Amino acid sequence: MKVNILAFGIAKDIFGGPAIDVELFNDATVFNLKFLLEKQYPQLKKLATYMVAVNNEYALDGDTVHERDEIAIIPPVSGG
Amino acid sequence: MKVNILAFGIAKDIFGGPAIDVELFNDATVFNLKFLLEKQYPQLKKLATYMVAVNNEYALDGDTVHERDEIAIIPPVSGG
Amino acid sequence: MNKQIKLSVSTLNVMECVDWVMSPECGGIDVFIGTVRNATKGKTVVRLEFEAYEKMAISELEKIADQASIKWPVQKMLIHHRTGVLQIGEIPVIIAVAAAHRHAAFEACRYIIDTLKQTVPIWKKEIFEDGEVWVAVHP
Amino acid sequence: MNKQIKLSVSTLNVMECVDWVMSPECGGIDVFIGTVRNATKGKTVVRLEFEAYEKMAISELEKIADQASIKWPVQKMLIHHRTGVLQIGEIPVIIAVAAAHRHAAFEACRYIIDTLKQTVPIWKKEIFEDGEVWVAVHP
Repeated sequence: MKVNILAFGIAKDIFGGPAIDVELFNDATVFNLKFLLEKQYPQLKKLATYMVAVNNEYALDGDTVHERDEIAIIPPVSGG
Repeated sequence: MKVNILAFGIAKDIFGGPAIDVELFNDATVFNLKFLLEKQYPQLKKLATYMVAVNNEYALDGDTVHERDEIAIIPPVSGG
Repeated sequence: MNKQIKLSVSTLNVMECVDWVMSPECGGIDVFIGTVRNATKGKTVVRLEFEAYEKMAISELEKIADQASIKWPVQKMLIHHRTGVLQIGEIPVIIAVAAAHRHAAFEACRYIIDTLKQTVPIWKKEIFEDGEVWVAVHP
Repeated sequence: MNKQIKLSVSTLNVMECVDWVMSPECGGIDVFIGTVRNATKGKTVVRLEFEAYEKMAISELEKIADQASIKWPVQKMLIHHRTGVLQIGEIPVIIAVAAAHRHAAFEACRYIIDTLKQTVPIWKKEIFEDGEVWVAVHP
Protein backbone atom coordinates (compact mmCIF):
# COMPACT_ATOMS: atom_id res chain seq x y z
CA MET A 1 0.00 0.00 0.00
CA LYS A 2 1.06 3.55 -0.59
CA VAL A 3 0.83 5.98 2.35
CA ASN A 4 1.25 9.71 2.33
CA ILE A 5 3.42 11.19 5.09
CA LEU A 6 3.14 14.83 6.14
CA ALA A 7 6.27 16.52 7.42
CA PHE A 8 6.67 19.57 9.67
CA GLY A 9 9.52 21.62 11.03
CA ILE A 10 12.92 20.07 10.51
CA ALA A 11 11.32 16.90 9.07
CA LYS A 12 10.17 19.00 6.13
CA ASP A 13 13.78 19.99 5.51
CA ILE A 14 14.91 16.36 5.78
CA PHE A 15 12.26 15.12 3.35
CA GLY A 16 12.81 18.10 1.06
CA GLY A 17 9.10 18.99 1.14
CA PRO A 18 5.86 19.05 3.14
CA ALA A 19 4.83 15.48 2.19
CA ILE A 20 6.21 12.25 0.72
CA ASP A 21 4.69 8.99 -0.45
CA VAL A 22 6.14 5.70 0.75
CA GLU A 23 5.36 2.14 -0.23
CA LEU A 24 4.54 -0.06 2.80
CA PHE A 25 3.29 -3.64 3.17
CA ASN A 26 -0.27 -4.08 4.47
CA ASP A 27 -0.67 -4.11 8.26
CA ALA A 28 2.65 -2.33 8.65
CA THR A 29 3.19 -0.74 12.07
CA VAL A 30 4.48 2.68 13.03
CA PHE A 31 7.73 0.91 13.90
CA ASN A 32 7.98 -0.51 10.37
CA LEU A 33 7.30 2.92 8.93
CA LYS A 34 9.98 4.58 11.06
CA PHE A 35 12.48 1.88 10.10
CA LEU A 36 11.79 2.44 6.42
CA LEU A 37 11.95 6.24 6.70
CA GLU A 38 15.19 6.16 8.65
CA LYS A 39 16.73 4.00 5.91
CA GLN A 40 15.61 6.40 3.18
CA TYR A 41 16.32 9.56 5.24
CA PRO A 42 19.24 8.77 7.60
CA GLN A 43 19.16 12.35 8.95
CA LEU A 44 15.95 11.46 10.80
CA LYS A 45 18.08 9.43 13.21
CA LYS A 46 20.03 12.55 14.10
CA LEU A 47 16.95 14.06 15.71
CA ALA A 48 16.96 13.65 19.47
CA THR A 49 13.57 12.09 19.02
CA TYR A 50 10.56 12.30 16.79
CA MET A 51 6.98 11.05 16.98
CA VAL A 52 4.54 9.77 14.43
CA ALA A 53 0.95 11.00 14.45
CA VAL A 54 -1.80 8.91 12.89
CA ASN A 55 -5.08 10.72 12.24
CA ASN A 56 -4.05 13.64 14.46
CA GLU A 57 -3.13 11.50 17.47
CA TYR A 58 0.31 10.54 18.69
CA ALA A 59 0.84 6.88 17.73
CA LEU A 60 2.80 4.11 19.43
CA ASP A 61 5.39 1.98 17.65
CA GLY A 62 3.03 -1.01 17.71
CA ASP A 63 0.07 0.79 16.11
CA THR A 64 -0.91 -0.36 12.64
CA VAL A 65 -1.11 2.15 9.80
CA HIS A 66 -3.71 1.97 7.05
CA GLU A 67 -3.78 3.22 3.51
CA ARG A 68 -6.02 6.23 4.07
CA ASP A 69 -4.64 7.27 7.45
CA GLU A 70 -3.35 10.81 7.82
CA ILE A 71 0.21 10.21 8.91
CA ALA A 72 2.60 12.92 10.06
CA ILE A 73 6.17 13.09 11.30
CA ILE A 74 6.36 15.21 14.46
CA PRO A 75 9.89 16.37 15.28
CA PRO A 76 10.50 17.87 18.75
CA VAL A 77 7.90 20.62 19.19
CA SER A 78 8.83 24.19 20.13
CA GLY A 79 5.63 26.20 20.35
CA GLY A 80 4.79 28.74 23.00
CA MET B 1 2.56 62.43 76.24
CA LYS B 2 -0.27 62.64 73.74
CA VAL B 3 -0.12 60.43 70.66
CA ASN B 4 -2.30 60.52 67.60
CA ILE B 5 -3.58 57.17 66.33
CA LEU B 6 -4.75 56.67 62.76
CA ALA B 7 -7.48 54.13 62.16
CA PHE B 8 -8.40 52.23 58.99
CA GLY B 9 -11.07 49.78 57.93
CA ILE B 10 -13.10 48.42 60.78
CA ALA B 11 -10.89 50.22 63.32
CA LYS B 12 -12.24 53.47 61.95
CA ASP B 13 -15.76 52.28 62.74
CA ILE B 14 -14.70 51.20 66.23
CA PHE B 15 -13.02 54.54 67.00
CA GLY B 16 -15.83 56.45 65.35
CA GLY B 17 -13.43 58.32 63.08
CA PRO B 18 -10.17 58.22 61.13
CA ALA B 19 -7.97 59.26 64.09
CA ILE B 20 -8.03 59.59 67.86
CA ASP B 21 -5.71 61.11 70.44
CA VAL B 22 -4.69 59.11 73.50
CA GLU B 23 -2.71 60.06 76.58
CA LEU B 24 0.24 57.70 77.20
CA PHE B 25 3.13 57.75 79.69
CA ASN B 26 6.61 58.39 78.27
CA ASP B 27 8.47 55.31 76.95
CA ALA B 28 5.19 53.42 76.60
CA THR B 29 5.36 50.37 74.38
CA VAL B 30 3.04 49.14 71.64
CA PHE B 31 1.80 46.62 74.20
CA ASN B 32 0.87 49.42 76.62
CA LEU B 33 -0.88 51.27 73.83
CA LYS B 34 -2.91 48.22 72.80
CA PHE B 35 -3.87 47.58 76.44
CA LEU B 36 -5.11 51.14 76.80
CA LEU B 37 -7.01 51.11 73.52
CA GLU B 38 -8.67 47.79 74.26
CA LYS B 39 -9.86 49.21 77.59
CA GLN B 40 -11.31 52.30 75.90
CA TYR B 41 -12.62 50.43 72.85
CA PRO B 42 -13.48 46.88 73.94
CA GLN B 43 -14.68 46.02 70.41
CA LEU B 44 -11.02 45.98 69.34
CA LYS B 45 -10.68 42.70 71.20
CA LYS B 46 -13.37 41.19 69.02
CA LEU B 47 -11.11 41.46 65.97
CA ALA B 48 -9.40 38.17 65.20
CA THR B 49 -6.18 40.15 65.31
CA TYR B 50 -4.88 43.60 64.59
CA MET B 51 -1.44 45.14 64.21
CA VAL B 52 0.06 48.47 65.13
CA ALA B 53 2.19 50.34 62.62
CA VAL B 54 4.72 52.89 63.81
CA ASN B 55 6.07 55.24 61.15
CA ASN B 56 4.72 53.04 58.36
CA GLU B 57 6.31 49.83 59.64
CA TYR B 58 4.63 46.97 61.47
CA ALA B 59 5.66 47.27 65.12
CA LEU B 60 6.23 44.60 67.77
CA ASP B 61 4.58 44.66 71.17
CA GLY B 62 7.88 45.57 72.80
CA ASP B 63 8.63 48.57 70.58
CA THR B 64 8.55 51.96 72.27
CA VAL B 65 6.30 54.70 70.88
CA HIS B 66 7.27 58.37 70.85
CA GLU B 67 5.28 61.55 70.84
CA ARG B 68 5.73 62.43 67.19
CA ASP B 69 5.51 58.89 65.78
CA GLU B 70 2.92 58.20 63.12
CA ILE B 71 0.91 55.42 64.74
CA ALA B 72 -1.79 53.43 62.99
CA ILE B 73 -4.12 50.58 63.87
CA ILE B 74 -4.05 47.93 61.17
CA PRO B 75 -7.00 45.54 61.31
CA PRO B 76 -6.82 42.37 59.19
CA VAL B 77 -6.02 43.50 55.64
CA SER B 78 -8.13 42.49 52.64
CA GLY B 79 -6.57 44.04 49.57
CA GLY B 80 -6.13 42.35 46.22
CA MET C 1 15.08 45.13 38.36
CA ASN C 2 12.66 47.72 37.25
CA LYS C 3 9.42 48.21 39.16
CA GLN C 4 6.30 50.35 39.03
CA ILE C 5 3.99 50.51 42.02
CA LYS C 6 0.83 52.58 42.07
CA LEU C 7 -2.39 53.13 44.01
CA SER C 8 -5.09 54.68 41.90
CA VAL C 9 -8.63 55.99 42.36
CA SER C 10 -9.37 55.57 38.65
CA THR C 11 -9.91 52.48 36.49
CA LEU C 12 -6.86 50.22 36.12
CA ASN C 13 -5.73 49.64 32.55
CA VAL C 14 -4.60 46.10 31.72
CA MET C 15 -3.00 46.99 28.40
CA GLU C 16 -0.99 49.85 29.89
CA CYS C 17 0.36 47.42 32.51
CA VAL C 18 1.28 44.74 29.99
CA ASP C 19 2.93 47.30 27.72
CA TRP C 20 4.97 48.64 30.61
CA VAL C 21 6.50 45.28 31.53
CA MET C 22 7.00 44.04 27.98
CA SER C 23 10.56 44.23 26.74
CA PRO C 24 12.59 42.49 24.02
CA GLU C 25 14.81 40.84 26.63
CA CYS C 26 11.89 39.01 28.21
CA GLY C 27 10.47 35.72 27.07
CA GLY C 28 7.51 35.48 29.39
CA ILE C 29 5.04 37.74 31.15
CA ASP C 30 2.64 36.62 33.81
CA VAL C 31 -0.24 38.90 34.67
CA PHE C 32 -2.64 38.49 37.55
CA ILE C 33 -5.88 40.44 37.36
CA GLY C 34 -8.23 40.54 40.29
CA THR C 35 -11.87 41.21 39.56
CA VAL C 36 -14.83 42.14 41.73
CA ARG C 37 -17.10 39.15 42.10
CA ASN C 38 -20.85 39.64 42.05
CA ALA C 39 -21.41 37.46 45.13
CA THR C 40 -19.75 36.39 48.38
CA LYS C 41 -20.95 33.15 49.94
CA GLY C 42 -24.08 33.32 47.83
CA LYS C 43 -24.94 36.88 48.83
CA THR C 44 -25.20 39.49 46.07
CA VAL C 45 -22.53 42.18 46.24
CA VAL C 46 -23.66 45.62 45.04
CA ARG C 47 -20.25 47.28 45.01
CA LEU C 48 -16.91 47.36 46.83
CA GLU C 49 -14.94 50.07 48.55
CA PHE C 50 -11.19 49.88 49.01
CA GLU C 51 -9.41 51.95 51.60
CA ALA C 52 -5.63 52.12 51.80
CA TYR C 53 -3.13 53.45 54.32
CA GLU C 54 -1.44 54.85 51.29
CA LYS C 55 2.12 55.63 52.34
CA MET C 56 2.53 52.35 54.20
CA ALA C 57 0.79 50.36 51.46
CA ILE C 58 3.26 51.68 48.89
CA SER C 59 6.16 50.91 51.18
CA GLU C 60 4.91 47.34 51.82
CA LEU C 61 4.38 46.80 48.09
CA GLU C 62 7.92 47.99 47.44
CA LYS C 63 9.19 45.46 49.96
CA ILE C 64 7.25 42.65 48.33
CA ALA C 65 8.59 43.52 44.89
CA ASP C 66 12.13 43.74 46.23
CA GLN C 67 11.77 40.36 47.94
CA ALA C 68 10.42 38.81 44.75
CA SER C 69 13.36 40.16 42.77
CA ILE C 70 15.75 38.56 45.27
CA LYS C 71 13.97 35.22 45.07
CA TRP C 72 13.55 35.02 41.28
CA PRO C 73 15.37 36.45 38.25
CA VAL C 74 12.74 38.89 37.00
CA GLN C 75 13.20 41.95 34.84
CA LYS C 76 10.15 44.11 35.32
CA MET C 77 7.42 44.08 37.94
CA LEU C 78 4.31 46.19 38.13
CA ILE C 79 1.69 46.40 40.86
CA HIS C 80 -1.37 48.64 40.44
CA HIS C 81 -4.07 48.65 43.10
CA ARG C 82 -7.38 50.51 43.11
CA THR C 83 -8.80 52.51 45.97
CA GLY C 84 -12.28 53.99 46.34
CA VAL C 85 -15.57 52.65 45.01
CA LEU C 86 -15.54 49.71 42.56
CA GLN C 87 -18.50 48.30 40.66
CA ILE C 88 -18.95 44.59 39.88
CA GLY C 89 -16.54 43.49 37.14
CA GLU C 90 -14.04 46.26 37.87
CA ILE C 91 -10.40 45.46 38.58
CA PRO C 92 -9.01 45.98 42.11
CA VAL C 93 -5.50 44.80 41.30
CA ILE C 94 -3.16 44.10 38.41
CA ILE C 95 0.22 42.47 38.90
CA ALA C 96 2.49 41.99 35.90
CA VAL C 97 5.90 40.35 35.93
CA ALA C 98 8.28 39.96 33.00
CA ALA C 99 11.20 37.56 33.09
CA ALA C 100 13.54 35.85 30.68
CA HIS C 101 12.05 32.53 31.73
CA ARG C 102 8.40 31.90 32.47
CA HIS C 103 8.81 30.02 35.74
CA ALA C 104 10.31 33.06 37.42
CA ALA C 105 7.44 35.20 36.12
CA PHE C 106 4.80 32.79 37.42
CA GLU C 107 6.45 32.32 40.82
CA ALA C 108 7.08 36.00 41.39
CA CYS C 109 3.57 37.02 40.32
CA ARG C 110 1.97 34.50 42.64
CA TYR C 111 4.27 35.44 45.50
CA ILE C 112 3.32 39.10 45.07
CA ILE C 113 -0.45 38.58 45.16
CA ASP C 114 -0.25 36.05 48.01
CA THR C 115 1.92 38.34 50.11
CA LEU C 116 -0.04 41.47 49.19
CA LYS C 117 -3.16 39.86 50.60
CA GLN C 118 -1.37 39.17 53.87
CA THR C 119 0.65 42.29 54.59
CA VAL C 120 -0.38 45.34 52.58
CA PRO C 121 -2.61 47.77 54.53
CA ILE C 122 -5.56 47.90 52.16
CA TRP C 123 -9.09 47.10 53.28
CA LYS C 124 -12.09 45.98 51.30
CA LYS C 125 -15.66 46.73 52.29
CA GLU C 126 -18.40 44.71 50.63
CA ILE C 127 -21.68 46.54 50.18
CA PHE C 128 -24.76 44.34 50.01
CA GLU C 129 -28.35 45.41 49.43
CA ASP C 130 -29.05 45.22 53.16
CA GLY C 131 -25.78 46.26 54.74
CA GLU C 132 -22.01 46.33 54.46
CA VAL C 133 -19.03 44.56 55.97
CA TRP C 134 -15.28 45.01 56.18
CA VAL C 135 -13.77 41.85 54.75
CA ALA C 136 -11.26 40.04 56.95
CA VAL C 137 -9.90 37.18 54.90
CA HIS C 138 -6.61 36.81 56.76
CA PRO C 139 -7.32 36.96 60.47
CA MET D 1 -16.04 25.14 31.58
CA ASN D 2 -15.90 27.51 28.72
CA LYS D 3 -12.90 27.51 26.41
CA GLN D 4 -11.64 29.34 23.35
CA ILE D 5 -8.73 27.93 21.36
CA LYS D 6 -7.33 29.61 18.28
CA LEU D 7 -4.36 29.58 15.92
CA SER D 8 -3.92 32.86 14.14
CA VAL D 9 -1.67 34.33 11.46
CA SER D 10 -2.39 37.87 12.66
CA THR D 11 -1.29 39.78 15.76
CA LEU D 12 -2.64 38.44 19.03
CA ASN D 13 -4.66 40.90 21.07
CA VAL D 14 -4.08 40.78 24.84
CA MET D 15 -7.10 42.92 25.73
CA GLU D 16 -9.45 40.84 23.62
CA CYS D 17 -8.23 37.72 25.46
CA VAL D 18 -8.61 39.25 28.91
CA ASP D 19 -12.07 40.57 28.05
CA TRP D 20 -13.15 37.14 26.84
CA VAL D 21 -12.26 35.35 30.08
CA MET D 22 -13.44 38.08 32.43
CA SER D 23 -16.78 37.40 34.08
CA PRO D 24 -18.57 38.59 37.21
CA GLU D 25 -18.40 35.09 38.73
CA CYS D 26 -14.59 35.08 38.66
CA GLY D 27 -12.33 36.52 41.28
CA GLY D 28 -9.00 36.00 39.59
CA ILE D 29 -7.53 35.87 36.11
CA ASP D 30 -4.05 34.68 35.30
CA VAL D 31 -2.65 35.55 31.91
CA PHE D 32 0.56 34.23 30.41
CA ILE D 33 1.99 36.15 27.49
CA GLY D 34 4.93 34.79 25.54
CA THR D 35 7.10 37.31 23.75
CA VAL D 36 9.76 36.97 21.09
CA ARG D 37 13.15 37.57 22.65
CA ASN D 38 15.77 39.51 20.72
CA ALA D 39 18.52 36.97 21.44
CA THR D 40 19.09 33.25 22.02
CA LYS D 41 22.25 32.26 23.84
CA GLY D 42 23.72 35.67 23.10
CA LYS D 43 22.99 35.47 19.38
CA THR D 44 20.78 38.19 17.87
CA VAL D 45 17.47 36.90 16.56
CA VAL D 46 16.12 38.75 13.50
CA ARG D 47 12.65 37.20 13.46
CA LEU D 48 10.80 33.96 14.17
CA GLU D 49 8.61 31.69 12.12
CA PHE D 50 6.01 29.41 13.66
CA GLU D 51 4.65 26.44 11.79
CA ALA D 52 1.73 24.38 13.10
CA TYR D 53 0.17 21.07 12.18
CA GLU D 54 -3.05 22.95 12.61
CA LYS D 55 -5.75 20.32 13.03
CA MET D 56 -3.67 18.26 15.45
CA ALA D 57 -2.43 21.36 17.30
CA ILE D 58 -6.02 22.44 17.95
CA SER D 59 -6.94 18.96 19.10
CA GLU D 60 -3.93 18.76 21.47
CA LEU D 61 -4.75 22.22 22.86
CA GLU D 62 -8.33 21.10 23.47
CA LYS D 63 -7.02 18.09 25.39
CA ILE D 64 -4.78 20.28 27.53
CA ALA D 65 -7.61 22.66 28.37
CA ASP D 66 -9.91 19.74 29.19
CA GLN D 67 -7.24 18.19 31.44
CA ALA D 68 -6.71 21.52 33.20
CA SER D 69 -10.43 21.85 33.83
CA ILE D 70 -10.47 18.39 35.41
CA LYS D 71 -7.51 19.21 37.62
CA TRP D 72 -8.61 22.68 38.80
CA PRO D 73 -11.94 24.48 39.23
CA VAL D 74 -11.65 27.04 36.44
CA GLN D 75 -14.40 28.91 34.65
CA LYS D 76 -12.96 30.17 31.41
CA MET D 77 -9.79 29.27 29.54
CA LEU D 78 -8.39 30.82 26.41
CA ILE D 79 -5.38 29.78 24.33
CA HIS D 80 -4.33 31.83 21.31
CA HIS D 81 -1.19 30.88 19.39
CA ARG D 82 0.42 32.65 16.44
CA THR D 83 1.65 31.04 13.27
CA GLY D 84 3.72 32.56 10.48
CA VAL D 85 6.38 35.26 10.72
CA LEU D 86 6.85 37.14 14.02
CA GLN D 87 9.07 40.15 14.61
CA ILE D 88 10.95 40.80 17.87
CA GLY D 89 8.57 41.87 20.62
CA GLU D 90 5.53 40.20 19.02
CA ILE D 91 3.44 37.71 20.95
CA PRO D 92 3.54 34.01 19.99
CA VAL D 93 1.11 32.88 22.66
CA ILE D 94 -1.50 34.16 25.11
CA ILE D 95 -3.08 31.92 27.72
CA ALA D 96 -5.78 33.34 29.97
CA VAL D 97 -7.57 31.49 32.74
CA ALA D 98 -10.37 32.81 34.93
CA ALA D 99 -11.39 31.10 38.15
CA ALA D 100 -13.30 31.90 41.30
CA HIS D 101 -10.06 31.49 43.24
CA ARG D 102 -6.66 32.63 42.12
CA HIS D 103 -4.70 29.47 42.89
CA ALA D 104 -6.71 27.48 40.36
CA ALA D 105 -6.10 30.19 37.75
CA PHE D 106 -2.33 30.21 38.36
CA GLU D 107 -2.00 26.42 38.42
CA ALA D 108 -4.10 25.87 35.31
CA CYS D 109 -2.34 28.63 33.34
CA ARG D 110 1.06 27.23 34.16
CA TYR D 111 -0.01 23.68 33.41
CA ILE D 112 -1.29 24.79 30.01
CA ILE D 113 1.89 26.57 28.90
CA ASP D 114 4.16 23.83 30.29
CA THR D 115 2.20 21.08 28.54
CA LEU D 116 1.75 23.08 25.35
CA LYS D 117 5.52 23.31 25.03
CA GLN D 118 5.80 19.53 25.35
CA THR D 119 2.98 18.13 23.26
CA VAL D 120 1.43 20.60 20.82
CA PRO D 121 2.69 20.21 17.24
CA ILE D 122 3.94 23.73 16.65
CA TRP D 123 7.50 24.47 15.60
CA LYS D 124 9.56 27.60 15.95
CA LYS D 125 12.32 28.58 13.54
CA GLU D 126 14.78 31.23 14.69
CA ILE D 127 16.19 33.38 11.93
CA PHE D 128 19.60 34.91 12.64
CA GLU D 129 21.58 37.29 10.45
CA ASP D 130 23.70 34.40 9.20
CA GLY D 131 21.32 31.47 9.15
CA GLU D 132 18.30 29.83 10.67
CA VAL D 133 17.48 26.92 12.94
CA TRP D 134 14.44 24.89 14.01
CA VAL D 135 14.32 25.14 17.77
CA ALA D 136 14.15 21.86 19.68
CA VAL D 137 13.72 22.72 23.31
CA HIS D 138 12.10 19.45 24.38
CA PRO D 139 14.03 16.59 22.84
